[in-house]
Amino acid sequence: MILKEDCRVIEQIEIADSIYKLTVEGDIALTAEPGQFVHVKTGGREGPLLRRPISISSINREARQFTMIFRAAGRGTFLLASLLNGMAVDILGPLGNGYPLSEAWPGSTALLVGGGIGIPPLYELSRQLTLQGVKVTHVLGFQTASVVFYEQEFSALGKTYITTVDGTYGEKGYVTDTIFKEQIDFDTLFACGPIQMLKALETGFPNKKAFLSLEERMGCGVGACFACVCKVHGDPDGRLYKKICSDGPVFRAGEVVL
Amino acid sequence: MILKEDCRVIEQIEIADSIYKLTVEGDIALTAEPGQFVHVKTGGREGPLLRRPISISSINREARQFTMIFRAAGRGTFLLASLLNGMAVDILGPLGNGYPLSEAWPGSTALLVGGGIGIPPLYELSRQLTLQGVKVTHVLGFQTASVVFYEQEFSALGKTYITTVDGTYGEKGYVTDTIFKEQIDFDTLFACGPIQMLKALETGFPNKKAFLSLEERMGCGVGACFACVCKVHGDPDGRLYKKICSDGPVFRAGEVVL
Amino acid sequence: MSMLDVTLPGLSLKNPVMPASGCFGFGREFSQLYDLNILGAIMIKAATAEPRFGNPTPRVAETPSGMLNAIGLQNPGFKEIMAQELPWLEQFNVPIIANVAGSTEEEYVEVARNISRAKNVSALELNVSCPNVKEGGIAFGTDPLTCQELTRKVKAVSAVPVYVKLSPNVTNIVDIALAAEAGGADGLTMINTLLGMRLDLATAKPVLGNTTGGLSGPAVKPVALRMVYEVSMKTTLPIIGMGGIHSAADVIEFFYAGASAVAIGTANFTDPFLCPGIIEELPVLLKQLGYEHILECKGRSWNHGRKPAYHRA
Amino acid sequence: MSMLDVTLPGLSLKNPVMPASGCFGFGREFSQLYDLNILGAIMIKAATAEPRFGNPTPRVAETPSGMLNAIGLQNPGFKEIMAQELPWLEQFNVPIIANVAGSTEEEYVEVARNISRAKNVSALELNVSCPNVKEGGIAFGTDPLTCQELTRKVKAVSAVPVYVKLSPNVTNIVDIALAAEAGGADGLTMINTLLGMRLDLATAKPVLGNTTGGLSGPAVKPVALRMVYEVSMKTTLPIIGMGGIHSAADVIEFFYAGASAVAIGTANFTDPFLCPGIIEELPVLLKQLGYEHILECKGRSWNHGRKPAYHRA
Ligand SMILES: Cc1cc2nc3c(=O)[nH]c(=O)nc-3n(C[C@H](O)[C@H](O)[C@H](O)COP(=O)(O)OP(=O)(O)OC[C@H]3O[C@@H](n4cnc5c(N)ncnc54)[C@H](O)[C@@H]3O)c2cc1C
Ligand SMILES: Cc1cc2nc3c(=O)[nH]c(=O)nc-3n(C[C@H](O)[C@H](O)[C@H](O)COP(=O)(O)OP(=O)(O)OC[C@H]3O[C@@H](n4cnc5c(N)ncnc54)[C@H](O)[C@@H]3O)c2cc1C
Ligand SMILES: Cc1cc2nc3c(=O)[nH]c(=O)nc-3n(C[C@H](O)[C@H](O)[C@H](O)COP(=O)(O)O)c2cc1C
Ligand SMILES: Cc1cc2nc3c(=O)[nH]c(=O)nc-3n(C[C@H](O)[C@H](O)[C@H](O)COP(=O)(O)O)c2cc1C
Ligand code: FES
Ligand code: FES
Repeated sequence: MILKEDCRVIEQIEIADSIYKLTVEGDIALTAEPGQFVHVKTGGREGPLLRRPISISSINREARQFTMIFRAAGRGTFLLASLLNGMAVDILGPLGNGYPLSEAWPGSTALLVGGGIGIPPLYELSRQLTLQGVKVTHVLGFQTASVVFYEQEFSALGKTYITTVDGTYGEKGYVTDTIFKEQIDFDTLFACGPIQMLKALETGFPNKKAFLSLEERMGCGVGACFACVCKVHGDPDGRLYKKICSDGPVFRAGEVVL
Repeated sequence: MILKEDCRVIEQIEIADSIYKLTVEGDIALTAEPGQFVHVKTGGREGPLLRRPISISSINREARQFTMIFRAAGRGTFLLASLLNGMAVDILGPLGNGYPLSEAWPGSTALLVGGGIGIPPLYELSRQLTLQGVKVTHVLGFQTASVVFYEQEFSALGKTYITTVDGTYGEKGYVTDTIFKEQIDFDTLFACGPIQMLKALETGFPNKKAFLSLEERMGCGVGACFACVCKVHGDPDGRLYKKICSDGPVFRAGEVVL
Repeated sequence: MSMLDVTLPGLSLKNPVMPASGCFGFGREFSQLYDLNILGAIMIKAATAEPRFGNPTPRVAETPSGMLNAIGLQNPGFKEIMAQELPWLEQFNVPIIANVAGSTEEEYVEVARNISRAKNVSALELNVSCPNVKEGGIAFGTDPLTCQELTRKVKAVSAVPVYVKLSPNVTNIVDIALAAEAGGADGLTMINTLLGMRLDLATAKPVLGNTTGGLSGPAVKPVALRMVYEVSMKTTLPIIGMGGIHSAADVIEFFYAGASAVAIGTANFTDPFLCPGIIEELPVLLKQLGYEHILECKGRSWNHGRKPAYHRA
Repeated sequence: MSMLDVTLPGLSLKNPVMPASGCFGFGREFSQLYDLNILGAIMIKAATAEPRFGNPTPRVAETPSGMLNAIGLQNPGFKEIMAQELPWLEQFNVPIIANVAGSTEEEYVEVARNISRAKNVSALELNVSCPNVKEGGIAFGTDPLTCQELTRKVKAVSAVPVYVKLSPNVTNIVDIALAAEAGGADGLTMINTLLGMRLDLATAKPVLGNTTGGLSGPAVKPVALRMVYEVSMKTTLPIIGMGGIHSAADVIEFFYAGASAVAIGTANFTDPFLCPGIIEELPVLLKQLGYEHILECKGRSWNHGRKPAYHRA
C-alpha cells in the first residue's frame, strides 16, 4: 500500500561530509522492504515542486520508523537536511520493487556492491540477508575519505571493503578493481550506484545472478508519467520498456538496457 | 541611506487575532522616521519573489531596534509571522518619506486617524509628536473586537477613541463618524488606512492641514519601476505623477488624487 | 444537490475536476491510491497509431515553480490501449477522454476513428500541441488552417465529441481556437505546455534528453489563465482549462477566466491525492465565496454581474 | 586581466551584466544603493514621443516564481529624458542603451532619431514587444514583415547601433529574429515578458488595472533560454539575453544558450544589490567551471567543443 504521510522526524545527523541520516516515524515503515524508495516533498508548501526519490536505508517495524541516508546535493536535499527533530515531512511510499531476498538462499554468499549514495539501500538488504542466514560481503566505493559512511555498520554484518576514487581511504580505485583483485566469490550480486559501476558489474560477471538498482529523474514516482523508463534488452522499438519507479528500481542484470 | 540588512528577530508576538508585532535589530533603526516603511523579503530563498512593504511602527535608536505590526494576510506575511527569535530576516529600508513632524508645532493639537493595519505607523508618530510637545488625539478604526490592538499604548500618549465596523468594541461605525460625533478639534491631521477612509477625511476636512499615508502594490519599493504611481491634482495627463514608494507614502491632503 | 455537476458535449460530469493527459497514465497507478470513481473524468495518456517509446531520458527537469517534460508521447499504441487499458477502466463509472496524437493527418484520423468507438470513451482530446516530438502535432496546433482541416477530418470519423487541445506556443491563441471551432470542434482544452529548456551548469548541455521540453506547473498559470480568458470571450465552445492548477482556489480562477471544467497535470506529482482533495474542498470554498454552483463562476471575470449562461435543469 | 569584458556593436562592456529596461528607471534610485560605474551597461526605461502616464494601478501582481507587470510604458517622453535623465547619467562611465517605444512607425522613428544622438547613448533597444499598451508595439514584434520594416526605418535614422527586443508571445521567434536581422538590426535583446493574468478570488476581477500584464522572473527562464538557444543558432546577431536571471549560474546558462551579454530585470526588486553581486561572483564561478573568459561559454550548448567564435584582442 502506497501511503502519503506526514512523518515525524526522530533524528537527523550528518554522518559524513554533507551526508545526512534521517530517521522518521510513519506507517510506511510497516510494509517497506529493502531496495524500495520513498518520494519526499521537501520544503513544505514553499519548497520545490517535484518530490525527491530517496532510498529506504533501514527499517524498524516495531518502532514504526525508517531511515534515509542522503547527500545534501541541491535545493531539495538541502531543505531535507535542514529538518529538525519533531518536525513533519510529507513522504510518499513505499515505492517500487526492492531486492528479491528469496533469490539468496540460506548458506549462500551474497556480494553487495554500492557506490556513493547508492550504498544506503544495501544496508537494510544486508541486515535482512544476514537474518536469513546468507553470508554477506560488501564492497563500498566512495569519492574520498570525507564522505565515507557506515563502514562500521556494514562491517558488523560481514566482510567490508572500502574503496575511494582518490585513495584517501581504503583501496584506491573503483569497486570493480577491488572485487577482481580480492577475487571475491559469491552466489548472488546485489548492487546500487552510478550507472558506470552497474555496467561494469554487468559486463564483469555475465554469468552471475545479479540484481541492480537503477536511478533516473522522476516525475510522479508511481508509474504514471513515463519519465523514468528504460529499454528492455532485445526490444529495439521499446514496446517492452520498464519504468524504473514502479517496475524497478531493482532489475535483474540483463533485463534492462543500462 | 537605504540599507539591505539581515536583521535579527528580537521578539515576535501575536498581539491580536492574526496581528503580529515583530521587533528586529538593525542599522535601519538608526535613521528611520515615523511614517517610513521597510521592504521585507519573506521566506528566505524559498519565499515569494517580491518583497512586502511594512510600515515602521516604533523605533528604538539606542537599542538599534525597530518594530513592525502586521496582519498575517497572505503568503508573505504568514511566513513573516513564522519567524522566531534569533532568526534573520532580509529587510530593505528605511524607505519613502515619513510624516512631516515639523508641521505640528509645540502646543498645537494633532489628530491621528488610523484604520486597521494602517494604524501601526501612527504609533511612532504619536510618540515623537508627544515628545515635541504636541497634544495628540487618536481615532483608531478596526473591523471587529478581536483585531483591536495597541489601545493602551495609544491611550498612554493621548485621548484614544476606538471604533469597530461591527460594533463589537468601542463605537460602532467608521472613524469619521466618531470624529464628527465627538467634534474633535485639531490643528493638524495625520492619517493612514484604507483609501475610502482617507477620501472621507480629505473631503470631510477640506480646510485643515492634513497628511495622508497611501498604499499601493509595489515592485521595487525604491522608485525605479513605476508600479506605485498616483496622479497629482490638476494634471489630467499625468505628467506630474507621484510614486508612493519614494515620493510618499505620506502626502499632503490635496496633493495627489486618492 | 451537487454544486459541482457540469454537462459538456459528451460529458456528464459529477464534478469538473479531472487529471490531465500524460500525468495520470491510464489510471492504474492512481487507482492504488484512491477510488477513481470520485473523479469528474479521466484524460488518458496520448494514443498514437503505433507504439512509441518516446524520447531519451532524462525526460523531466525541475524549474522554478514548474517542470519541463519531454516524454515524447510514449504509449503502447491505440490497439493495445483499446485491448488492455480501456477495458480495465470500464470498472469505474467515470467518463474517459481519450487524447489522440499523431504525426500525420492520417494517423490522427485512424486513431480517432478507432478509439472513439471504445465503449467507455466519452470524448476525444485532439492533441495538436505536443511540443516534444518532431513532426508531432505542434504544427497542427500553430497554424489555423491546418488545425481547422485536421479538426474537420477527425470530427468526420469520431463517434464522440471532439475537444481540441490548444498549444500556448502561438502568437494568437484566439485564431487557433476559432479555427478549431470552424472545423467543428465540440470544445477546447487548454493549455498544453510552453516550450522551454534548461542547461546543465557543469556540462553546458541541455538537461533533457530531447534538448527542449514542455513547461507546466504553477509557473505557467498566469499564461494559461490569460489564454482561457481571451478565448472564452471569443468562442461559444466550452473550455476545459488547465495549466498550473494546484488548489481549489486555482480551479475557481480558471472558471472566472471562462473555463467550464479543469484538468490537473503536474500537481498530481507534487501531491498524488490532490484531485480528491480539491473535489472535497471546492464546495466549501464556493459557499464561502457566496456561490451556489460552480458554473456561476464561469466567465465571471468578463461577464461580471450577468446571469450565468448555464442553468441547471 | 578581465574575464568578463565583451565587445558588442556600439558597446564596449567591462562586464556583460546590465539592468533590464523598466526595472531600473533611469538609474537615480539605484545610484543611492551602489556605484553605477560597476555595471556593464544600463538599459533605461522606455522612451516614447510624448509623456505617458501608463496604466491604472494595481500595476504589479505576484505569481509563482514570477510577477506580472502592466506599467504601460509610463515615461516623461524622450525630450524630458534627454533634458533631465541622460545628462544626469553622464557622470557615470557606463554605456547607456535607450529603450525606444511607440504606437506608430513615425513615433519610433522620431524617438530613435533624437535619443540616438544623446551624448551617452551607445545603442538603442527597439521595444517591439511591450504587451501592456494597446497599439503599443506588440504588433511590431509579432509580425515578421512589420518588424523588418520598422527596424529598417529606425536603423536609417539612428546614430548608434540598434538592438531589437523580441517578444516571446510568438509562434516562431526565429522568424522575427531573422526579420530584424534582415531589417538591419545590429543585435537582439530577448525576451520581453510573456502575456499573462491573474484573477482575484473574492471579486472574480483581474488583479491588474490593465486586466493582463507581462510575466517575468524565474518562472519564464526556461522559455527565455529556449528562445535564446533557437535564435542564436540561426542568426549571427549578438544576443543580450534576459528572463528570470537571479544568479551568476543563470547568467552562464544564458551564455551557454547563446547570449553574449545579459540583462537583469525582476531580480532587482527581490534583491536590489543583485547586479553588483553577480558581477562579483561571475569570475569565481567561471574559474570553478574551468573557463578563462565568459565568452568561452557562449553558445556552448550547441557549439560544444568548437572554438569560441569570439577571440579577445
Ligand atoms: C530510486 C532512487 C533512489 C535514490 N536514493 C537516494 C538515496 O538513498 N540517497 C541519496 O542521497 N540520493 C538518492 N537518490 C538520488 C536523489 O534522488 C537525488 O540526489 C535528489 O533528487 C537530488 O535532489 P536535489 O533537490 O538535492 O537536487 P536538484 O539538482 O535541485 O534536483 C533537481 C531535480 O533533479 C532530480 N535529481 C537530481 N539528481 C538526481 C539523481 N541523482 N537521481 C534522480 N533524480 C535526481 C531531483 O529529484 C529534482 O527533480 C535516489 C534516486 C533515485 C531515483
Ligand atoms: C507603504 C505600505 C505600508 C504598509 N504597512 C503595513 C503594516 O504596517 N502592516 C501591515 O499589516 N500591512 C502593511 N501594508 C500592507 C502589506 O504590504 C500587505 O498586507 C502585504 O504586502 C500582503 O502580503 P501577503 O504576502 O501577506 O499577501 P499576498 O496576497 O500573498 O500578496 C501578494 C502580493 O500583493 C501585495 N499586496 C497584498 N496586499 C497588499 C496591500 N494591502 N498593500 C500593498 N501590497 C499588497 C504583496 O506585497 C504581494 O506583492 C503596507 C503596505 C504599504 C504599501
Ligand atoms: C509528464 C507530462 C506528460 C504529459 N503528456 C501529455 C500527453 O500525452 N498529451 C497531452 O495532450 N498533454 C500532455 N501533457 C500536458 C498536460 O496534459 C497539461 O496540458 C499541462 O501539463 C499543463 O497542465 P499542468 O500545469 O497542470 O501540468 C503532459 C504533461 C506532463 C507534465
Ligand atoms: C516592472 C517592469 C517594467 C518593465 N518595463 C519595460 C520597458 O519599459 N521596456 C522594455 O523593453 N521592457 C520592460 N520590461 C521587461 C524587462 O526589461 C525584461 O525584458 C523582462 O522583465 C524579463 O526579464 P526578467 O525576468 O529578468 O525581469 C519591464 C519588466 C518589468 C518587470
Ligand atoms: S516517475 Fe513517473 S513513471 Fe516513473
Ligand atoms: S514600487 Fe517601484 S516605483 Fe514604487
